[in-house]
Parts: sequence; structure tokens; C-alpha cells
Amino acid sequence: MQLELSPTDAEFRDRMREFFTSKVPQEIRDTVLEGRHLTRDQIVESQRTLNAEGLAVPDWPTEWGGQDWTDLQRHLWHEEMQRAGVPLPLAFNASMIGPVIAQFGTEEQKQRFLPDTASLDIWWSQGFSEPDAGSDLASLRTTAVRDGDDWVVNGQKTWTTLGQYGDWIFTLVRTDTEVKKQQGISMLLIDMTTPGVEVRPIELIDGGHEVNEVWFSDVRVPGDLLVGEPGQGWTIAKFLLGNERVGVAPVGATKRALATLKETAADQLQDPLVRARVAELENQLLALELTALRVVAHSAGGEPHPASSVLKLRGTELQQAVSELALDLAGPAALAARADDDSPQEGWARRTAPTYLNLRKASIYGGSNEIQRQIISRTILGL
Amino acid sequence: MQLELSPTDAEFRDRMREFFTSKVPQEIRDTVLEGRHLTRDQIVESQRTLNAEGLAVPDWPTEWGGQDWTDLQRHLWHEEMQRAGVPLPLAFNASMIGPVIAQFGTEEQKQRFLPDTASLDIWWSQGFSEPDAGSDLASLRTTAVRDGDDWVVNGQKTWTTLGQYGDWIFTLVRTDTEVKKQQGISMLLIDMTTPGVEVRPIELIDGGHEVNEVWFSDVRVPGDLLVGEPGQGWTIAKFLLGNERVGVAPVGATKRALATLKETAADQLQDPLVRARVAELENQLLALELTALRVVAHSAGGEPHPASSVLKLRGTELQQAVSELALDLAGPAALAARADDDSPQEGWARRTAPTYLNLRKASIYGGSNEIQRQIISRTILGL
Amino acid sequence: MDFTYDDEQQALREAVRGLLATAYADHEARRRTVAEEPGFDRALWGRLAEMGILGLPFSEDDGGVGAGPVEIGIVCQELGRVLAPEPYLASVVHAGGLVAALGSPEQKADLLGRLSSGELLLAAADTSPGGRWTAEPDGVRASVSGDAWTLDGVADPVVGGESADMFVVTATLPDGGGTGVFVVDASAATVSGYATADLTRAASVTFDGSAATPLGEAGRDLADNVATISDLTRIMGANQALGVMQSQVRATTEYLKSRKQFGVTLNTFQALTFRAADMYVELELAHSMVDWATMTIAGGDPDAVAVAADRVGLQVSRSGRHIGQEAIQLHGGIAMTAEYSVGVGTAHLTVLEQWLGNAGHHLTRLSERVDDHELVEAI
Amino acid sequence: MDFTYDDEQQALREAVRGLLATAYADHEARRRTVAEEPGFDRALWGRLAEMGILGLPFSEDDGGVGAGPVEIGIVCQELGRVLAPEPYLASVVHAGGLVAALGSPEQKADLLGRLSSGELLLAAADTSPGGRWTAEPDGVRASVSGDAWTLDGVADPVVGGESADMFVVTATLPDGGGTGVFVVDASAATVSGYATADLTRAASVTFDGSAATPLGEAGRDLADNVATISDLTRIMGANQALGVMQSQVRATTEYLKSRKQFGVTLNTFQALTFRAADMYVELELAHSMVDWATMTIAGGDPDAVAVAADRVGLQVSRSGRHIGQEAIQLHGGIAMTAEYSVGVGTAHLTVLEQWLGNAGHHLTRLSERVDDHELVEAI
Repeated sequence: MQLELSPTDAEFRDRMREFFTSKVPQEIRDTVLEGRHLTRDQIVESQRTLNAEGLAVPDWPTEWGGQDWTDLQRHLWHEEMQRAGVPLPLAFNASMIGPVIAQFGTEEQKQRFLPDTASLDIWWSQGFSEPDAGSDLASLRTTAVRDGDDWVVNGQKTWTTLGQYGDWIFTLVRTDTEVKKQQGISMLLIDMTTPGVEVRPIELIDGGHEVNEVWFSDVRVPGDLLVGEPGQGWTIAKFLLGNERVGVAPVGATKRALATLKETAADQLQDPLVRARVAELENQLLALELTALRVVAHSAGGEPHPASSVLKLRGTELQQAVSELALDLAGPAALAARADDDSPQEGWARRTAPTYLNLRKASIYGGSNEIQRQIISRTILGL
Repeated sequence: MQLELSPTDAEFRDRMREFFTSKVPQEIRDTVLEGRHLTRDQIVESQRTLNAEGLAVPDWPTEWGGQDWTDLQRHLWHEEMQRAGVPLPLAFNASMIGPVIAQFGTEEQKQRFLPDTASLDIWWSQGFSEPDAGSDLASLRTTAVRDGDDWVVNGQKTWTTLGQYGDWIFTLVRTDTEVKKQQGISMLLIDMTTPGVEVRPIELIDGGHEVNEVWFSDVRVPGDLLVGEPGQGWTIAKFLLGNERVGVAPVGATKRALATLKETAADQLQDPLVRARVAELENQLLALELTALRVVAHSAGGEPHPASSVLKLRGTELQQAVSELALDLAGPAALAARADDDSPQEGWARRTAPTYLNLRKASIYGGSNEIQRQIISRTILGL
Repeated sequence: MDFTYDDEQQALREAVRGLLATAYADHEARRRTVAEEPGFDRALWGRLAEMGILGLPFSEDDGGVGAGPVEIGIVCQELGRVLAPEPYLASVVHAGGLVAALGSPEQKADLLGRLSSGELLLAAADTSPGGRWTAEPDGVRASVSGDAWTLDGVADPVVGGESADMFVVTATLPDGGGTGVFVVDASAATVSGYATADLTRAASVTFDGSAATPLGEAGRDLADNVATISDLTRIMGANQALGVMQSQVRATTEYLKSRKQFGVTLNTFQALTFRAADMYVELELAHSMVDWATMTIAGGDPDAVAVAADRVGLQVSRSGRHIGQEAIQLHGGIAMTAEYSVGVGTAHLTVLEQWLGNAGHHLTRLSERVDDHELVEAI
Repeated sequence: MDFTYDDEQQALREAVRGLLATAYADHEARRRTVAEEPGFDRALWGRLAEMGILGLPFSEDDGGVGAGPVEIGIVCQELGRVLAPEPYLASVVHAGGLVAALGSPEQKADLLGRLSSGELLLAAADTSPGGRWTAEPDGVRASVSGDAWTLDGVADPVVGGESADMFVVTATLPDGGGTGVFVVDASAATVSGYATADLTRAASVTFDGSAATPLGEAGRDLADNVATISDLTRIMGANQALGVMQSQVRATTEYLKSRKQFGVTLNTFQALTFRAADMYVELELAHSMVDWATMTIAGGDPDAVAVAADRVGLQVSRSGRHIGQEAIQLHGGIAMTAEYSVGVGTAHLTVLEQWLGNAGHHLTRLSERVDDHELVEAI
């Protein structure tokens, strides 16, 4: 047992910190650090900066731009990005479809998609959730029917995050209605400019346009855009969602948000109740970060450590708790949520209510906290 | 809607307060207020004092010593007792078997038992729980087999509170093993001096001897000691447990405990975090007390208001929370739990750890908080 | 001691509920209304005036109805229940309350009469940018020249200020004279309206030598009176929050019964139904405290009202946080959308809380009083 | 950065676990031991000495083994796991730690040698009646006449003091000289022993002109050193608490799998299994913080150790409260009994917490440091 980073890892961390804080544009990082919304262009620019340095898709096979890092190094990369306010590489590309294509795709698919996926020349959307399925993904009803070499897709996806920016969408579709529900599912890659694809915005309670419905009406998809085998979709989805959960705890970003709040609301830090709340949160964040390090140190061969559910569960709780503290420190200024920039209220304070409301999603999306508790009680505790 | 008590009720409350604080011996009340253990004699003396004034069993039919009070008056009586540190009338007598005999007993049973039950000349114990039943009361296995006019009882009861003081015990026994499990249960009254009855102490984690196992080996019980009809035990038990839940929230006693703590640990009240904890608890207790008043105002015809589960649930939580605060204010002095009275540590501080540990039972006994949540979600919310 | 409504109060509740149901039969109607100008339903406002609801708190001499706090609380609960965006709390209870408490007989007859009839919208400008729940805000300063008063400075947020015809402004008097209250015509100020997080409207209001009329006698320090009217508004805000929470608990319960996942309805999952039970507990505790605080007003003691406002403020903040968050969580994604009422209800609770005073504020005030009493007396 | 034990550490854990299993194979054995004098198992203590466990923290020159904090933490975890009543934390870690830090070479060789071999039991007398976790307690005063020091006053609770042969006493030096540390023979003091809430033993120790030997150089203010040894003890106490919590989570999980109610095992009830999941979360968080704090000691910076002690103290207090309470609740009545280990474990966590510093204490200290850093660095 030893606390210090090895010289190699310490050097690695310094290199990351140096790169992130000097090469990724300050304006982009300030936007993240202040909790404002990024534009599509900013996200793309940031990812290209990373990708040029080989830092966008380190989890991928090295032949497709990945890095031969240890788990600890991946963790440090991830934490330093958050700490510096660098937008994380778009998860749909970097953590979801990229690894899937690298693992299950044909050579043609790899050649065609992986480089553009890493550089964000293709912006991917995720087409998994459906209105009547929710956490019960296997009940999906969007169908793809064979017609010659093509598939014809009909149905509806929902909660498609940033779907308004999407060039392509990876979807789970039902290709066989005769078999057990998990076995009839396949994964299709769909060009979102194909006739019959329609993206409709969903307005969220924070007023933002972050998620969408995506409708498919007789959308014709060439057969070579099916990933793996027909019926293999469920297996691929499980692989993909397993990747998603690794490093899903937004520890670095939450620490950063709390540190920023201490600065912006400094005068209220004289209130002993506020100080105690901050101290308690800092301690909880430390415990979580250390747990992330323990998980990293123990995760064997890319398989997610079962305790990663702990990270998701507590990570989102703390993310939400910091947003609540910010709201409470803003006070009446929090009402000016949709005031324009001439507002006499400070920007950080005006953003607190939308951020608080928006982050309620953190414990719902990407495997709700109830699902995480289920995983812990079943997989870890054997209950 | 109106906050003030009517002149009649205000006068009633004053009368109760006057009686409790002047007629019940100070030493007994101090014992309660300081959280020390009462002796059997103190409990008996207190109940006789109440009973002489007609204040021991107000819930009973008036012909057996009850009072024709409104629900509000019963509530005021109950609160004022707790506030003055008067031991509540022994629940096994006053709230459990008394009302049962009054409702289901024969005239002979009423004559024989009710006066002595009110005056605590008979100390009743409760023989419901069994080692393998827990919250699932209907699974009980103690049997009573007919032998001539008598019943012969074999089996084991547990968690018999203050069973070491008991003269008689009211038990649920299985008299018919052929029918559905609820239907084969009857209630028997058993003289605890009968051969074959054995009381064995259970030591609790606070070191106290508060509960017992009661073993029955071929205990012969005359047939006229069965209450109601054979097989009616489940109905009677439900009646009894329904009574138990009314006014079960120990609001007055918890308020009193918190007020005492503010006095005994006054120097720590300068700590803003302690003040905030006290203020939060006071507010929660007020909300609970007001809810009790609302329930009282709405309870129709003796049927417990469904929200009485709210009272039990939150009431025990707050009772526990105040005991935690006391523990934390005691600090290292809490270690001197079993030191003798020469200890240089203050008495209140020495009692905090046993009290804290003992009160963990509050959310388990008498319908666990899980059972209360079940009642709320099913009965009130219809889930 | 009585926690029940009498027949007239029941009838009032039914009438208000019925009227609101015509305007906000479903959440979509509310959504349409807040998306358009002025952010609430002027026709509904007129019907509320006709029913006497706008004049409920004011004396008959002033064109009102002279009802008590319980009645006003009933109205606020019903407004909360459907998330009605009408500025009743801001305009009638708060700004109207200041006029009723401080205005001269003529001012009261004029302003409250027109407020009650729906002709005039008032808004209270009592918060400085960055300020936190004080009766002595320092964002607006009053000056006097002869008899002519003028105001300078900024108030923000002014809830309901976007459409107000007149502002009731709390301002610092000259020469350390304390806090004065003035009436200013909206045309004499610069109003920059915006939507709050729950899509109701507020404004940033700038005064720049704006002509102002003192409410009542000029130049007196009215901080105590301002504080008391804020406390009354808090208690009515708690009534409104109670209505929101009741709707959220009901909606959540219905959703758990009807929504299927993994082939069964959600109420099959005990972890969820137990959490619904805890929501109900919080709701009932809040309900009790709201009733109590509302009844406390009738006693007429400003200190008691101040304590009651802090007590109900703390309880409703805690319950609202719990219920508002759990209602979203137990629904899942659907409650994150603006199309569905539950999440918007959480936004509304958030706005009410930060507008009127959050848990930390109330807890700090109650903490200061902890050794003023041995134990808290409910009645 | 490495959170894993090396082979030797693993072997140490197995050895200690094996030894403890012979003495405390089940809870009944622990129960018998604490019911009899001296409240722990002297034979086991001897075997711990033989294994070198009692001398683990001390240098080889002083008759010890010279192991590091991780090894001592392993021992404490294993002791916690079976709720061993042996006064390892009090006698070896705390009192022995004071001697190792402050004693002269002769004192160390003598006292630590005999402590390591199991001949001598020490106890630290550092708390005044009613006192709260300070390195400058005022319950015992030191006086000097020529070279002869005497002590007067009371220390309570002195954990492990009932059977101690010698006390390591923290006392106020004359003339505002600060805090001194002295060794006093038990025969020179009046010892009134008692059982704490978890049935381990402590004592009230009265000094009445008791002859005392300064540890190390006489008359220096040692408050800082005393504080550091207390912080080390806190971190080792957190290791012990971790062992308790691990046992409680395991016992609860097993109980939910095996115990039947209403005809099914308890793990059928999702509301219960989700709460078990939350217990596990708290356990893992505490585990991480315990490992981190233990590793921090090796850095040798007293300030860093002080912060680590507060951080792990807060986390373990919170986790211990949560797990200790939930373990009882999920078991039900059985866990209220002294016959069953789970509730006694909660009592032990309670004693550890109030002995070494509770959540409020640690939180207050951390609150004071909130603006010393921008963000908390884990490594």
C-alpha cells in the first residue's frame, strides 16, 4: 500500500494537466467551469484538439487511436480533464459506438467509421430508449424488416441526448419478433439524413434542449450497416453499457464545481452552517475519489469492477448535492434563471436553478440509481 | 379552523397538568425525566395514583372505569402525562388486554379481571411474538390442546417486555392446526404462577433486562380463560394491535427529553452546529405534534386514522434522533455507561449510550417502521 | 382547537378549484399560458376578481371581502395544485398586503379597490440584486426634495413585476432613517422582465430618479411592518407549496399504479412504494405545519407570525425538496420534461423557496431562538 | 499509488485472523470473556505478544517489530471484526504510542519492551471528566518539588484503565507551562473500573499527590505531540471500526438470505435489499478513507495526519452510524440482544466514536479549514 504516484504516473499526470490547461482553448474551459452550455462547435473543437494529441479515445485498440495505458493512467486522464474544464470526449463516440465497432464491426465498418468517430467528424447519437420501455430496454418496439439487402426501420426512440447535432445514430431495433425478446434485437447504424428520420426536440424542465425524440418512418438502411450478427444486439448493448459505467462518476467535475462555488459565494462561507455543508461535501467527494482509485487499482482486464455501481450511485448523489448547495447560496438571485445577460444578478447564481433541475436526470439516465442498487444487492451482495 | 383550545379543553388540560405535577410523586417523575429505570413498585404506585383519580384507563368503557372524553381530551391527557414525566399506564393492562376483555370477555372475565387490571393489582404480560415468527405473527407455533375442560399449552414466546414482573400473560396460541393459519389461533389468559411456565431473561445490548422468553411446558389452563371463541384469536389480536397504534408517537416525552438536554448540555448550545440540530429537531417535533392533533381531530368513532402510521414512523425516528443528539453531546462521558454513581461523569451523559442503543428497538417493536411504510403505501396510497 | 374547514371554507375551495379547472384542466394549458404574454391568463384573473378572490384579504371598506388567513391559504393551495402562474401571491398577498398594512385610507381605497377588481396589478419590489430575505434591502435609495420623493437603484427579483402597473417599493430612507415603502408607477421605472425557473414571470426593476409616493405617512421606518408582511407572504407561499406537493404525491402514486416496467406495474417494487410512503409522511407533516402557521396569523402577534413563518418555511423547504426530488426520481425521465407537470412542480417549489426564504435561512433564524424557550408549544 | 496489501501483509492478516478465531470463534466466546475479569482474554494477549503483534509499532531496539501503520491497521481491523475486547488500541497504539514518541531511550526500552512481551499493560489517561477530545485537558495538574513530580486530579474515561499496570497521564504543567506527559504506577492512583456500553472496560482514575515520572525531558509543553498520537490512535480506531462494519454488512446480508418471514426469505423484499446496498456503499466509502488515512501516516507530516484523522473520523462516524443502525433494523429484534453480535457491534462503534471523536467534532475542525484549500487533493 502506498499513496504516492509512481514517478511515471506523476509525470503522466503532469503532462495531462499541462496539455489540458494550455492547449484546450480557455474560453471552452471557462464555459465548462462556469456551468454554461457548450456549442456544438466548441465540443467538436475540443475533441479534435484532444484527438490530435491521441487523447480523445485512449480506451480504443491502439491501432485505431487508443493508448496502451494502465487503468490508473486512464483514471488520471479522466480526472484531469474534468478538473481543467475540458469537455469529455463525446461519450456516444468515444465510449459507446467506437468500442462497439472496434469489437464487433467488420473491417469495412472500422475503416469507414472509426477515424471520423474519434475526430468527431461524425457526431453519433444513441437510439436505445423508447417511450414505453424506460429501464426495461429489452421491451423495445422499433422494428427493422428485411427488404432485399436493406432493412426498413419504423418506430420511435426517445431521450436522444444532443440528437439535434447527430450525423449518425446507432440504434437497437427488433429484427425478429418470433424469438425471446432479448434475442430478436439487432444494432443498426443509421445516417440521420436518410429520408424518414425525424428529430423532434423535448423541452426539459430547465428550459434546455438537450434531448430529443427520433422518429423512423420507413427508413431504408443498407444491410452492411448492421453491426455484428442479426440478433446480437442485446449482447452488443450489454457490452456498450458496461463500458459506459466505467469512470462514470463525475468526481473531478463535482470537486471543481464545489471549489468554484467556494470562490463565487465566498462571503457566505462565513456562515458556520454553510462551512459545515461544504466540509461535509468535500469529505464525501474525497471518499468517492479514493473509492474510484481503489476500483481502478482492482479492475482486472477491462471488466468493470462491481463497485463501479457505487461510483455511479454516490457520484450522482454528490453532483446533485453540490448543485443544491449552489442553489441555496444563490438565494433569490436563483429566480433570474432566464434573465438576459444584462441582469444585475451574477451569472453563477442565475444558473443554479436550471442546473439543479437539470441534474435531477443524473440519477435517472444511464442506469438509474435504483438499477445501481439492484446491481449492488444482486451482483455484489448476492441478495 | 382555530388554534386555541376551547375553554373546556383548556380547563381540562390545566386540570391534568395540575394533577400530574402535584399528585404523582416527584421522585417517580424525576426518574422518568432523567431517563433512569423505574422499579416495578414505582410503576405500580404511579398507576394506582392515576387510577384513584379515574385517569388510568380512560379509553375503557365508562362502566369499567373509562372516561367519556373526546379524542382531543385523550390526547391532552396523554401529552400532559409525558410532559410531566408521569409513567404511562402499563400498556399491556390499559391499552391491550383491558379493552380486549371489555370487548370480547365474558361477564365473569370482566368482573374478575378488569378492576385489578386498571389498578395494576394484576400485572399483565404479552405473549404474542415467537422466535421464528417476528413480524409474521400468524405463523406462531405455540399450541393449546383441549383436555377435558382445560387447555394444555406448549411452546415458547419471546420479546415479552417486563415479563419478569408479570402476574398473568395473555397469549395467542394455536388451537386448531387443520385450518388456515389465521383461523386456528385463540387467545388464552394464563396465570404465570401455573406449573410449567418459565420466564427467562434476554439481555439486551444496553445491558438492561427488559424483555424475556416465556416457555410453556404442559401448562394446564382452565377453559374459562379463553377469550372470545376458539379461533377468534386473530380477530382479537388485530383489535388489540389497532388500539396499540393510537397515540403511539411519544411526542411529549421526546419534547421533554430534548428540553432537558438543552438544559443539561447548555454550554454546548453555543456551538452553531448543535444549535441548528436542536432547532431542526424542535421543528420536526412540532410538525409531528401538530399532525397528532390533526389525526385526533379527524379520527372517527375510535377507528384509528390511517395517518397514525405516520405518527409511529416519524415519532420513533425523532425519539431516536434526540437520543443520538444526547449521545453526541455527551462525548467521551458516554463511555461511562456502567460506572457506578460515584462516577465523576454526569448522570445524563452516562445514560446516553444505553438509551441510544435501547431506542433502536423503537423502530422494530410494535409494528416495525417497515410495516408502517407498508400500511401507508397500501392502505393510504393504495399502492 | 380545530383543524377542519367549515362549510363556507369548503365551498370556497370547491369554487376556486372549479374555476381553476376551467383554465388549467391539464398541464398543457398551463404550458401554453406561460409561453405567451403576459405569462398568465388575464381572463382567469378577471374571473378571480369577479369571484371576490382578488379582494379576499382586504376590508370591505377598501373594496375587498375581508376574509381571513385560512381563506387566503385555501386559494393559494388551489393555485399551487395546478401550478397556476397567476401572480396572486406576489400581487395580492404581498404587494396588496403592504398597501393594506401601510397605506393611508385613501391609498387603500384606491389601490386595493382597483387591485380587487382586477384593474390594477401590483408587485412588491423589496429585494436587492444578490440580496437575501431582509426587510432592510439596500438596493434602492429614497430622496426627498420638499414633498417630492424620488427613488434610485435596482430591485431584482421583483416577482410578478413584468406585468405590474405599479410597484410597492422598499427603499432606504435618507439620513439613516430606516426603511420606507413607496408606490411607483411602472412607467416611471425601467422594467426588464424574465421568466423564472418555473416559467412564471419576474423582473429586474431600475429606478432612476423615479417619482414615488410614500405609503401612508412619509419618512417613518417601516422595516418591522415590511418584515411582518413578508412573513404573511411566506406563510401563504407555504400554502401554495402544499398544493404543489399534494399534486406531486398524487401524480406519483397514480404513476406507480399504472406505469409498467419489466412486465409489471411499478407498485410491484417495494423499494418504490416505501419511498412513496416517505413522501406521504413529509406531505402530512408539511400540511400540519401549514395549517398551524396559517391559524397563527389570526392571533395578530407579529412575533408569533415571524416564528410561524420560519417554522413553516423550514418544514416546507425540507418537505418540498424531498417530495420534489422523489417525485421526479420515481417517475423517471418523463418528469424531466416540460410537458409533464411533476418536474415543473419541482421547479415551482424551487422558485417559491428561493423567493421567500430557504431552509438555511429559516434554520439560522430558528437557531438564534433556541434558548428563548424550554420547549416549543404547539397550542 | 497502490491500495493493495503485499504478500507479507496478507500473511499477517491471515495469521491474526487465525489466532483471533481460536479465541472468538463465535460471539458467545466474546460474551463470556467480557463477563469475567479482567474483561479480556489474558491467554490471547500472551499469544499476541508471542506473535509480535503487541510490539508491532515499536522499534526493534525497544523490543518491538518496527512495522508500519498499514500492518497495525490490519491488526485493528481484525480485532474489530470479532469485537475483540483486548485493549490493543488503548494500550499498544495509544499509550504505547505516547511512550514511543516521548520517552527517553531508557523508558522506551523498559516500558515498550515489557508492553511488547505482554508483561505490562499501559493505559493513556488523557481525558477529563466531561472533557471533549483536547490535547490540553485540565483534569489533572502536575506539581514539582525538587525533581519529584506529583499529580492531582481525575481522568475519565481511561480506556483499558481497569487492568492497567501503569498510566501514561496527560497533565497541566505548573505556571502555565502547557501539557506534560507522565508515567504513574497504577498502585499510586485510585482506579475505579467500569464496563463501557460495548462491555469493554475503562476506568475513572484519581490522582492524589501521586508520584509521577515525566516521559522524556521534564517540563516541556507536549500538547502537539499528544495531539499527534491521538490522531494516530483515531486512524487506527477507524481501522478497527472498519472491521466491525465489514462484519455487520456480512451478517446482515447472510441474515437477509436465510431468514424467512411470511413464507419467504427476507431478500425477497426489495426495500430491504436496497437498504443493504446503501450499507455496502457506506462501507466501501469508509474503507477507502481508512486506507487513505492509514497510508497518510507514512508521510510523517503531523499536519497531514491531523487532517487525515479528521477526515477518516468524520467518514467512519457517518458510515458507522448508518451501518450500525441499519444492521440492527434489517435484522429486527434479534439484533437488540446481547447474545447476537450485530447489536453489540453497534455498541462498539458507538464507544469508538465517542472515545476518539464524533462526527460533530471532526466536522467542526474540517469546517475551520475549508478556506485553506481550493480543492481537496486525494494524492
